[in-house]
Amino acid sequence: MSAQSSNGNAPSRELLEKLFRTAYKIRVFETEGIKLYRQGLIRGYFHPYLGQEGIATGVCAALKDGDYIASTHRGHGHCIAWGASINKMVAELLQKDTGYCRGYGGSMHIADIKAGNLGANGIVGAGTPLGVGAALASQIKGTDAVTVTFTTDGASNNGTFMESLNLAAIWNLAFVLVVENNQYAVSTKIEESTREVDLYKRGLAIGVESYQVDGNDSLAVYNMTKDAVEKCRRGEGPILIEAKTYRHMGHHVNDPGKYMPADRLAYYKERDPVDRARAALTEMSGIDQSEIDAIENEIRLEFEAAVEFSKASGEVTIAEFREFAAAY
Amino acid sequence: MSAQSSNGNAPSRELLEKLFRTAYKIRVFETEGIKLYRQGLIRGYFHPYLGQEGIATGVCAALKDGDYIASTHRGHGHCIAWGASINKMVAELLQKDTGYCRGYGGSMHIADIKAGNLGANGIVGAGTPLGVGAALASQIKGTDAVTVTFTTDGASNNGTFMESLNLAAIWNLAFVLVVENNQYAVSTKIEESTREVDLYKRGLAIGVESYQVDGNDSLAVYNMTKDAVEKCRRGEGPILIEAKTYRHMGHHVNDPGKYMPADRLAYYKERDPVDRARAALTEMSGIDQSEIDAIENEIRLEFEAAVEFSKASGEVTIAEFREFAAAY
Amino acid sequence: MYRDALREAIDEEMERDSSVFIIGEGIAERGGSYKVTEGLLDKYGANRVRDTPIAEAGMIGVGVGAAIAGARPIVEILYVDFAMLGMDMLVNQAAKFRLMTGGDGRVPFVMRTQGGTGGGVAAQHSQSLEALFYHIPGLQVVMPSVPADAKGLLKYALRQQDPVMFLEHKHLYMTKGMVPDGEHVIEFGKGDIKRPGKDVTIIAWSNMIPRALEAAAKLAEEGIDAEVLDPRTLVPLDKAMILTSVAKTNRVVIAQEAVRRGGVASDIASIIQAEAFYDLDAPIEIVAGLNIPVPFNLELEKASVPQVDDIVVAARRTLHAKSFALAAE
Amino acid sequence: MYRDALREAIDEEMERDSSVFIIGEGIAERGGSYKVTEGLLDKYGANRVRDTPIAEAGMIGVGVGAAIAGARPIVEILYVDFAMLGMDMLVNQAAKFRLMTGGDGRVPFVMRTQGGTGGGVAAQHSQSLEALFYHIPGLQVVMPSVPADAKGLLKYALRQQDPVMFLEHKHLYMTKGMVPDGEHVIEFGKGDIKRPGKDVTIIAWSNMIPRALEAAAKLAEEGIDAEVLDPRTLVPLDKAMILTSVAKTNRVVIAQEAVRRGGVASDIASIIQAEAFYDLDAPIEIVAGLNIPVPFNLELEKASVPQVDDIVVAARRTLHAKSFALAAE
Ligand SMILES: Cc1ncc(C[n+]2csc(CCOP(=O)(O)OP(=O)(O)O)c2C)c(N)n1
Ligand SMILES: Cc1ncc(C[n+]2csc(CCOP(=O)(O)OP(=O)(O)O)c2C)c(N)n1
Ligand SMILES: [Mg+2]
Ligand SMILES: [Mg+2]
Repeated sequence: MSAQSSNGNAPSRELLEKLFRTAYKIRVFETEGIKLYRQGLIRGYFHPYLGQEGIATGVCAALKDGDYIASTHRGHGHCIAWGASINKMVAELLQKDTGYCRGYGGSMHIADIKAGNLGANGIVGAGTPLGVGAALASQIKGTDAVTVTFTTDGASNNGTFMESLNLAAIWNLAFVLVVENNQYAVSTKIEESTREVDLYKRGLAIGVESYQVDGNDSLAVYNMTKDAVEKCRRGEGPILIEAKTYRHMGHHVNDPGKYMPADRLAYYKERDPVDRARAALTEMSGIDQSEIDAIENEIRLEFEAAVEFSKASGEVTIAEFREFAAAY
Repeated sequence: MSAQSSNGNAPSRELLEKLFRTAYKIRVFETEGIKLYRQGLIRGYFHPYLGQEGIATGVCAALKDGDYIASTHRGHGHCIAWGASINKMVAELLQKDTGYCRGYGGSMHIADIKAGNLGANGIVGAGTPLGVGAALASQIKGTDAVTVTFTTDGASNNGTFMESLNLAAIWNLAFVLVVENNQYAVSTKIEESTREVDLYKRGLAIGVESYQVDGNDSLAVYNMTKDAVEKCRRGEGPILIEAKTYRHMGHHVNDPGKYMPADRLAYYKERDPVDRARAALTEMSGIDQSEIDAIENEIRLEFEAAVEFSKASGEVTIAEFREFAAAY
Repeated sequence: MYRDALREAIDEEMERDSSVFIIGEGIAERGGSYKVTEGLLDKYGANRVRDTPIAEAGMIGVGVGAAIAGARPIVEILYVDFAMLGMDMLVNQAAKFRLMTGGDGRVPFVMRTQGGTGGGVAAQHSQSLEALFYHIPGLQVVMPSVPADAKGLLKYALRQQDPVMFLEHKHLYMTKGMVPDGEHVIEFGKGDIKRPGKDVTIIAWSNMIPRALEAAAKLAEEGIDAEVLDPRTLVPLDKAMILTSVAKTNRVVIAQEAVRRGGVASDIASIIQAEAFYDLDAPIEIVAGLNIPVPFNLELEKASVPQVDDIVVAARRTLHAKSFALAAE
Repeated sequence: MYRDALREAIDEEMERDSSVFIIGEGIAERGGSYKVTEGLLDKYGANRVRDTPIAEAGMIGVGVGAAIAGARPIVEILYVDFAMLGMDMLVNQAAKFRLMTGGDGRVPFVMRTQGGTGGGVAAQHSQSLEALFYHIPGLQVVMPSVPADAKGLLKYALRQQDPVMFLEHKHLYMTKGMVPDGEHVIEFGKGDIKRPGKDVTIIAWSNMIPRALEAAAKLAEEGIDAEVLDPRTLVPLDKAMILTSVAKTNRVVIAQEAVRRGGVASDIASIIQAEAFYDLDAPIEIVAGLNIPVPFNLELEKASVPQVDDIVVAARRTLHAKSFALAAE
């Protein structure tokens, strides 16, 4: 499976624009979200996806309606790439009744079952069994849906990783495990957590087709996922894709990330996934700068509108909550 | 690492006799134990080690005082190879106060902490983290002890397997994971539980030196373990050894094991580990048949004496138990 | 028999609803350790009846994921003890998903397993762990004592929207009992008076029901008329039925096989004392397992969990307390 | 501060006993999420202060194994919620090893972790799960409320032979309090009267102690003299102290942050009603978390767990019940 293109054809302008739009939207969401957090408007945990945008962007572009995704504690990017409403996402972070979870969930629990998003997760690694389960449900129902679980380098050292991937393998499920290897678990370097930092090898050890891709190249991620998803639809799943990447900042908003060496960070920032998606769009489609500006502007306005929408929204009342509790 | 010999020298008569004695002792224990079970003298679970004797025999012969072992639900063989008292083992199975666990544990829980046997285990896979823990304790104390965990093909699909082996790897622990691949978990064939039936590959995927050996050849197992243990003592652990084998009967005493194909069973019975240990002793050491007979007779008498001992022993009283409970 | 009743329930619901499926260790070809799933593979095929590797966390997690995605999994865990390997998926995923999604996300997941002592299977195969699930909001806890309840409750479980811990007892699989013909579904939260009586209420569930009934028979010989109340589902709990019975008898014994400390009996006692304080003529008696793991030795195993006579003695004590209280007045 | 007291305890015990070591996520260089282990790496080196991958089951299991082999591990689990991943090792191994080996095998294992609500960290990072450990015979459960207790109890824990669940509270790390100089060790099973009083006994632990004390201050303004009793260790439980207090006050409020259903409060209530039935002038009041996972929204989070006023109201109710009972006599 090549990391360059799935069929040798040049990518369409439509695809390139979609990739850029998504990556940029995530970038804006996280950058602006952090400001809201710093203003005290967002509480609890907030794990920015900055620097990793290429992965969610490329993967989700290769999926279709009816498919499923399951995500991580660093889940905003997956939601957005999956096409979530920015209004409902911001409202959720602001604890509002109009949020995806009516303010009950917050950053780590945004989900949209009807749309096939099984949700972010506060338990590292938990998305893998859940995703395998969704793939199993699809197989039992006989649909052609594919499920993607986004997981992490940190999760790869947890028992759930191999245990549930193995279940997907023996049942040939239409399941793609995307391992976002950003090389850190909070401040712990991957080299301190395992001797084998090429995580795709774990899939190979249990007979799962496994690949590695540059996670900062959304087009490469797209192409590889596209191939994987097609195989899965033909009953040749599961497939593991390890996407190497790097965070642009600390683990969460309040982590200065001082343990990240400046040269490594610079290396990855030079390979910024948003810049690369923009460059790909510009170079391969001949789009001009004013169109790019328009897209960026549109996305910024969408976010601003979402903040307005959320601020104007109310919160679930304590009476409603007590009623919910009585029925729980 | 060669499966034939660790240093090219011919094995000593002492070693060959030890291997045969151990394998034969296990054979007698299990065969006679099953009779006691059928007589209703042993209750609860009894998972015979028949057919797998070569593994415990070879592994334990390569260890020394101060080392640790942790075992499985099929643990009699490991105990015996470790040098356990047959009296105390039989007494335990007969629920007697003189048993290893005073009748509180039974077949699945025989342990002898003072001797470094961390015990059998009723939870498939649990011995691996426990064994890694013992190895960690040794490293922290700065001793040269090596810990061996015996585990199973069934356990290799459980999360604990990779998760705890990975911990042993990042800490370079003096830990040997011996995977007894008898190709079944109760009636489930290994091919139904995983796509990759060569289990040593899992170790490789996380950077652990890993080997495969014929588990029915106690000498080969010994040699391979010897090398592994030496490496571990030099700080080059952990090491994984997959030992292929096959049960001679069903999963437990009451399982007829009809799902085991007759030809496969016959294949392995032709490669009976006890017969092979006897043949190796005879062929390589020039021992004569009367000496073999004497050894076998001695072992049979030891078992018979243990049954007498156990029958004559008392049980923990309910009053003592209540006292124990009050202090628990 | 209990195990047949369970099989009938699964069979009927698999027939009715094609999204019901079952996974577990040795449940397909082998029909399960307790023969509950025998014949289902032949009838429903390998797509809906699947063996798993020894992967409790994985299979519970996969079941929860399948339920979220709209299927109806039954995950069979051989021993409730092994469910500890999947606790994260139960506690942090299955039970919480509904709240975390603001109410939208439902998890129609059924975990069937069995607990309790029996035959010297020792500490890691003998526990009664309902209290752990009981404490986690979002998990329903079902513990049928007789075949009819087993069937009716399991059918209802498979029509629920929220996770169900369906806890059987290894002693009960071969017990006999009438099972109503035709569609037999028992709603959760409805207790059942297994024996009406007026002098003392014995609350029990699962394998303690046969013992409570035997105890009641013995008590009857002494002229004590015990009511045996089986909540059948611990979450939701039929508080109304319990309080009505207590208002009548004024004396309560709660019998559980689980250990005394922090068991469900304590919680039921705490509810009764809070809501029926002035009805009680004697302290509530809890008859429960000793606070220690279950030993292998059969005599000690027996001594570690309540027997018929323990219930009898406790019931008597509630009546003596009354005479004592009257004498003191 | 509470966190400094914990660090001192670890430091002193690591100094005293070279077999004490600590593992956890980000506890070495980073000093732990709550700064409890700051400086220990420098002082004791990488052999005894180790970061782990995200492997809760593994690190708990490894800790248990190391303890069996004679070392003294402290395993730090970031959130008690994550301990669910290691439940098998706690329930089936650590807690049972002693019984299963007939008494010989001891497991001097300490799991340190923290629970409770705080700051919108939502359902999977806010639980109070002491009841799960409490129900498992063989696990000791410690929940210090003030710095001095945190230090003294942790030092004692590290000299124990049996597994200890040492449960801290995320709200308490920065709370201040006197810590006695010199060797300060607090035996398990000894409660502490945090405020003496005669009208009503408020039993509470961990983060409910500051709230109970505030409630007591408010009640004092109304002329109600509340005794605040902190058991400090839930297993073993200082029953004698509780019964003595109840004999004096005849009224009880139990406050826990954990959810009401099946919590430790219920068990303590069941003990009091069984052993001090005739001492009670009013139903025991349990003030506890709602039976639902903790929501993200801060107002709802607050509504989901007991606040000072909930304790005040419950205490008042126990006194009104008395007047009611007197009036009825
Ligand atoms: C089971 C579990 N253990 C620990 C944590 C605390 N925690 C949250 S994020 C994190 C680091 C995760 O690193 P990784 O899995 O690589 O994901 P990344 O943050 O790099 O995206 C940790 C330890 C958790 N949420 N769940
Ligand atoms: C965690 C767990 N799950 C299930 C079981 C029930 N069980 C006992 S032995 C066994 C099969 C084990 O197969 P394997 O691990 O290959 O060991 P073998 O019996 O072949 O020696 C099973 C499923 C158990 N004891 N523990
Ligand atoms: Mg990472
Ligand atoms: Mg096997």
